[in-house]
Amino acid sequence: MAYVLTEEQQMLSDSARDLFKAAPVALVRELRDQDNEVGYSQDLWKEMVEMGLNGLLVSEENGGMDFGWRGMGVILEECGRTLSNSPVLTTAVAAHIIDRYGSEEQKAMLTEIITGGKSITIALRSTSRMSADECIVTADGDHYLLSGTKQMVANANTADYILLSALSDGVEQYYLIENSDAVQVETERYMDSRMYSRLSFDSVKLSQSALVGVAKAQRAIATTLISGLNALLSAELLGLMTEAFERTVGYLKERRQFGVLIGSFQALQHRAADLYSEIELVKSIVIKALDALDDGDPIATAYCSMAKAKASKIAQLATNEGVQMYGGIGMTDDEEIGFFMKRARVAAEQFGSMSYHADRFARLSSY
Amino acid sequence: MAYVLTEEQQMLSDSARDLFKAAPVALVRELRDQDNEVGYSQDLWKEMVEMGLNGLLVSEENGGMDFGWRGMGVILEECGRTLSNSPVLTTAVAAHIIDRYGSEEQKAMLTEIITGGKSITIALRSTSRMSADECIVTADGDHYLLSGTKQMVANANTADYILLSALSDGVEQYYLIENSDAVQVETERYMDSRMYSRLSFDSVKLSQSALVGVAKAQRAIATTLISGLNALLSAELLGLMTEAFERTVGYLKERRQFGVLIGSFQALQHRAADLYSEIELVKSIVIKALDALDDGDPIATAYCSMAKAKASKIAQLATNEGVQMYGGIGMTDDEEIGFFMKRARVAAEQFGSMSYHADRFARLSSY
Amino acid sequence: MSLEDFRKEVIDFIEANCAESMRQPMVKESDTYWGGRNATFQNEDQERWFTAMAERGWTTPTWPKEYGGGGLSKAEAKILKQEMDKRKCRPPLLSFGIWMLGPALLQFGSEEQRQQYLPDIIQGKTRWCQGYSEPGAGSDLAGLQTSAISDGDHYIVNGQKVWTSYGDKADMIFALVRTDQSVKKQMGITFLLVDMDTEGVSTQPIKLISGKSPFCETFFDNVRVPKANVIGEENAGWTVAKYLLTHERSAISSAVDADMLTPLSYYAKNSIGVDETGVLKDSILRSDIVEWEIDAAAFKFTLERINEEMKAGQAIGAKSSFMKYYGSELNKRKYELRLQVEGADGLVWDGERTNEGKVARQFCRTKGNSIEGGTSEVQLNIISKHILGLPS
Amino acid sequence: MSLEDFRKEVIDFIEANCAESMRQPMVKESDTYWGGRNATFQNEDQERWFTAMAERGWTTPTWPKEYGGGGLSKAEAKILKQEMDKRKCRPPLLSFGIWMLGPALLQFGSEEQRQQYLPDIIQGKTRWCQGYSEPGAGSDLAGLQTSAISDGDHYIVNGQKVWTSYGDKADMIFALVRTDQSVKKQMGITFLLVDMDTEGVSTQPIKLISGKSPFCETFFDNVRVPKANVIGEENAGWTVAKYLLTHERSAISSAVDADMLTPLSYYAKNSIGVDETGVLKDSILRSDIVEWEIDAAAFKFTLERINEEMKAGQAIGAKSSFMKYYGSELNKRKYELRLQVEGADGLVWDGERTNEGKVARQFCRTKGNSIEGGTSEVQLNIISKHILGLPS
Repeated sequence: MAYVLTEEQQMLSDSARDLFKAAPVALVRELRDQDNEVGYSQDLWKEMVEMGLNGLLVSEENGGMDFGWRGMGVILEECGRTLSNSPVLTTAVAAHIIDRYGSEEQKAMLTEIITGGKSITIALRSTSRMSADECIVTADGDHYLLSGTKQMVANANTADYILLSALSDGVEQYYLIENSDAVQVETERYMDSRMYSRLSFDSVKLSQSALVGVAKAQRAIATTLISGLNALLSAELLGLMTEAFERTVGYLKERRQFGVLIGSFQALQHRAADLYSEIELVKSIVIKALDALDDGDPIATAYCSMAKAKASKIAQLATNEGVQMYGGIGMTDDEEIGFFMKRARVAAEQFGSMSYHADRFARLSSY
Repeated sequence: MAYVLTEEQQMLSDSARDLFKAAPVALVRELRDQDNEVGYSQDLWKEMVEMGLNGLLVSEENGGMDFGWRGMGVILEECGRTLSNSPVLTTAVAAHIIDRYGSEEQKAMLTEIITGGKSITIALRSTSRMSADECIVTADGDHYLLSGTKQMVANANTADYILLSALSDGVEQYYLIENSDAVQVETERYMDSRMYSRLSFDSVKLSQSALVGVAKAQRAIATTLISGLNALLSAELLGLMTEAFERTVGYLKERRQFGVLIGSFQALQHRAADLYSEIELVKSIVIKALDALDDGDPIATAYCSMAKAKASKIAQLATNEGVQMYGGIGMTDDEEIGFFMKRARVAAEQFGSMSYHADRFARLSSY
Repeated sequence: MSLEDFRKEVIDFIEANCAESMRQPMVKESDTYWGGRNATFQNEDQERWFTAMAERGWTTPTWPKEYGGGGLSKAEAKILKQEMDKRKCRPPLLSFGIWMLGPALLQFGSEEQRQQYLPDIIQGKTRWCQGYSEPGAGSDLAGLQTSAISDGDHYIVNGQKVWTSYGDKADMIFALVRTDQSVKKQMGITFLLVDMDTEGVSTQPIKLISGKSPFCETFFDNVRVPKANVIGEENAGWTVAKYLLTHERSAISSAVDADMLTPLSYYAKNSIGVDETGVLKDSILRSDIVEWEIDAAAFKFTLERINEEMKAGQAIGAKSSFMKYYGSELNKRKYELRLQVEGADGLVWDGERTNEGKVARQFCRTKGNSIEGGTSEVQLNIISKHILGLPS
Repeated sequence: MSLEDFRKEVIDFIEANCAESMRQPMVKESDTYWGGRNATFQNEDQERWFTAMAERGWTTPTWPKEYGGGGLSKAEAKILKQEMDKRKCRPPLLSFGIWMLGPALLQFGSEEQRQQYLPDIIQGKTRWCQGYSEPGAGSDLAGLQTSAISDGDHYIVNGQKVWTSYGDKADMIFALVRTDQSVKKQMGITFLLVDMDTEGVSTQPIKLISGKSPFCETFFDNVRVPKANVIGEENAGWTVAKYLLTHERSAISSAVDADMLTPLSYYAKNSIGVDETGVLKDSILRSDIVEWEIDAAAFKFTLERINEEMKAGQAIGAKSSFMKYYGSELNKRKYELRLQVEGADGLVWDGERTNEGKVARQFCRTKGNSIEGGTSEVQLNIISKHILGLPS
């Protein structure tokens, strides 16, 4: 493991940055103002598929690029800088799970996911609080029946598949299902202008082949999903807060009040310098978490929760300081700093809130 | 109730301030450097007795002045300003308990306490964490036997009496006992230069008349003790932080660095202004807690814990800012600001820590 | 009339004129009545309540009778307020004229100006808005650039104001304009009244990060304004402005206070639940909520205390800056916690289920608390200078 | 010699010269060896280990052989360090001469000065102390007032230094003195070496809020110092001082790091206990501990990362200020929590039971972290200016 990017990762980062230049924050506004029901640019999604991003976490033998979590983190960090939305996070992570734990039948789907752009959404537990699942699977002859609800499922209105957890005899199991008409999907626009859905399952029939992985693998799948998704969200938050901070520092250097640049006020300087320090810490813990996942180190679970808790907290601080230091301008919808604040709050809540992850870290550290 | 002092309370406050002028912070240093085993000035204690301070919380019919908790708070606030130590806190509160709940035999002791300067220390539960008591009382013929330990008992090396809690058949009861040879007292000097003891009781014989109050009154005694002692400690912390803050602001106005007064640095100004605001809040909640005790309002329990948690936290902030803003000088034993920091930490821990009181408040608010 | 008789009269008056529907909390925009040239009433109850109050001048209970005010003594006004509060009566008229311009006119206006403007404020005939801030100025209010060039007995006004609340609905604006470029910035400012119907005045609503807002931008393009519309002296507008800012600051901090009545722990218990011992299930969030609730209570007591000290004759002075600062930051902290308490549902932005994302939008809106009416940084500067006496 | 052979040689050397007792953690003052004219060894093991290391010049592994240093390559020095670390060998010599003066001499000293001073540093014959700070100067180091007035080929030095660590035990002091009052403050400073035995030099220990300390005040009363003792040019001492300050800053932040190895939660579990699900019993304190432990881990990773970036060729620059700032504040937070974790026992000041109040005194001592070696405020200024490029 290393903190410095390899040449290969650096190249990936550069191409991602180029790609997302075409998807600036203005695009988020545009989609929102159009009441766009998809919530992301389908043209951009197409380009991402062409770059092979859905297969970054998939082994080469199954058609992926096997760039690892650190490589995927580089993509999410760039997404964070421009607040770019797409189903790539859940699709790439779900593809990784299929690659690693899926049946032959499920692995056969990887080609259409990686090259055909079929998207997958992921629903962990039932709420962002990550308390016990409210979805239950029962056996019914040669089928399963799935009942229950899921909250805050990203892009479920456009996803082709859903990877979800449900309790079977009280044990958490993972299923990959088609997003069919049998699933009730109520979609709402969230603060970050993205679309999230509440899913209801009322005795939805699943074939036995919907189960992902053997019984013994279920805990590993759960751990990989919670840790991986949150490490990547932390990378997104890192990009987001870095961009928000750079914009804020830029504004401090150009905005005048009382005849001087506001960046010359020591109180603001000290707050900016402290925030700089905090963002440096986030950067290190995000890298450490992604690297630990790549190394298959069991400590990764703790590191990923630390990363998410810390990144959420500092993204909150960075965007609050951003709005405050922009002043009245920062309160207007015309200025983009508010978009960073809104995305930061939603990302913090996805796949486990700040307090859930702080608590998870402490429990993993036995206290 | 009122936030503004009555004329009578203001006069009390003025005389207390005059009295403690003779007991400045330098006295704390002197007692410490002399390795004084008592830990407080016996001359000062005599004067306090003469002022009748031990009877401030005692009804007039039993020889007290019945000034109420607010009046007593005024005394403690002045003690906080000069870090003045004495057994007055525990003695006056214990006298209040005797006045209100004691047997005739116990009430007869009030005269020697108020006019004779007999001092009482108080031991609640067994540790400052306030978890279940480790002292047990069992019946033994026409006597009780007391066994167990108590931690951090103030001035137990000089106290004439001890008011303590112990479990009798699992129920918390209060006993007033003589500090006799049967009690093992190990005394240590704490960070605030005061003397605290660990008490051990090994089947110490108590007469049945040692119990304070009837069975039904025990919960009320416990509540009054926890609430009252902590409200008064909060008043002491208020005086302490106000003095530390005023000294710090004074230093900011006289200390030069880089050719200017350091009080002109905006970063320090904003920190000082924020601290000012926090101290204003402490002042209000302390008054509110004391007034609620005087009114016999059941909400007093919640207010007293709020006051202690908040006062402890802001005393921490104020003394840390004090040492930091004094700079290198603040780190030397020659400068007095460090004494404020040390007393603040010990007072915060007495009769229940910051986290104990925050938790108590939340439980009292049903969450 | 004795105070007791007065109280009886007030009660009878309320019972006779304030219908049950006027005693419900105001939730929609149309529940509020702001008056003005184009005003319409929501319904008969609203009209009856307003008309009865305005007839007696009780829309402004303590203003002098000579201008149509209520002319009540402080004690009488207190009784009126008590009885209205007790019955949860809605205010009959919301008005920047009452809260801001009126006090300035009473303090700085000429007799003629008072007679011209106060009665219409009291009767709700003129709706006013405030024109202070400018896009370039921000916290440096005195740095304003909207110019008023003398042209005989008129000024020609050019420039732009922002954050003019309800500028698009107001009849008149009271604005700060620059009448002298050559002197220290505070010395060249004039307090000027402008009719919004004058040629060259236009407005445009501002959209905030929380969505639609009452705020507008107001543009002045060669607008001719009579010099008779100056309040106080030419170039002495800064004194009037400072007087009004103190009013505004107190108003904001008490608004914050009202919002604080529902404990955060109530929402938390509903949304998160408690364990078998009654303790909130999310112990880490609980710890933050406890800290906030203690601060909120201590702040509430502090407002009470300062209020009492004021009554006892102590000057409030720069303490209004402390209240503004702390109240704003407290409210921001509250909504950060509220979002975490509500979880996913608190993040929804659109749709009926969440009342159009009420929590999320309130959250966004609170970020403005520490900017509007003087930023937190400006308040800290004021505390530092005027309370602590730190050198500049 | 190949690196492999070198490693073997090192291992043999250590096994032969470093006794078991020299591989225990240093806990008492006498466990450390600082050298100097009046030094004595604690025991034979200490003497043998020091002497063997000094003979090879390995007290300063990478310093040039010509001055008696080890003359090792970076790779060889790394091997020596690895093998010593692996065996937990104590450093044979602690010395401000090695950490501070030596690097300055190598960078700025004349050939004659190097030959005069470096061998005695390497051999532990001279014990040095640092004379920078002054009572009036504080963070404004360049504002120092200790004067050195020219008198032929000598200076007459008058003034006072504070925070001279072990000033009462040192043989020599390297001090900053003012040689020109008439120019900008940074331009009139000279870096001067003074023998502590010279007439007119006296020292007095400083007692801290944590108790006894190695710090002293050092007084100069008409002290005659040869001009040959100037390092670098007269009036160019500020350059030397800044060079050394960077050294000091890195040294402090790595000291903080070493103290962070025991998790706070370990102490908390011991002192407070856990419930049946293994969760710490004090949930509010737990919440603060979690926050601290995440920050501490993230900071540790950041030190690793910056270290790695430096190795990859990136300049550390003002990042040392960030490390100093954050590390100091983190350590202060740690001890605030540690006190709460320990409860009453953490507050005891005297007596054997608590090892003379170890926790309480450490707590007090941490408050100096954000003052010594440049205050947190100074570090934030540096970050703001040199990393963020904010205007002054």
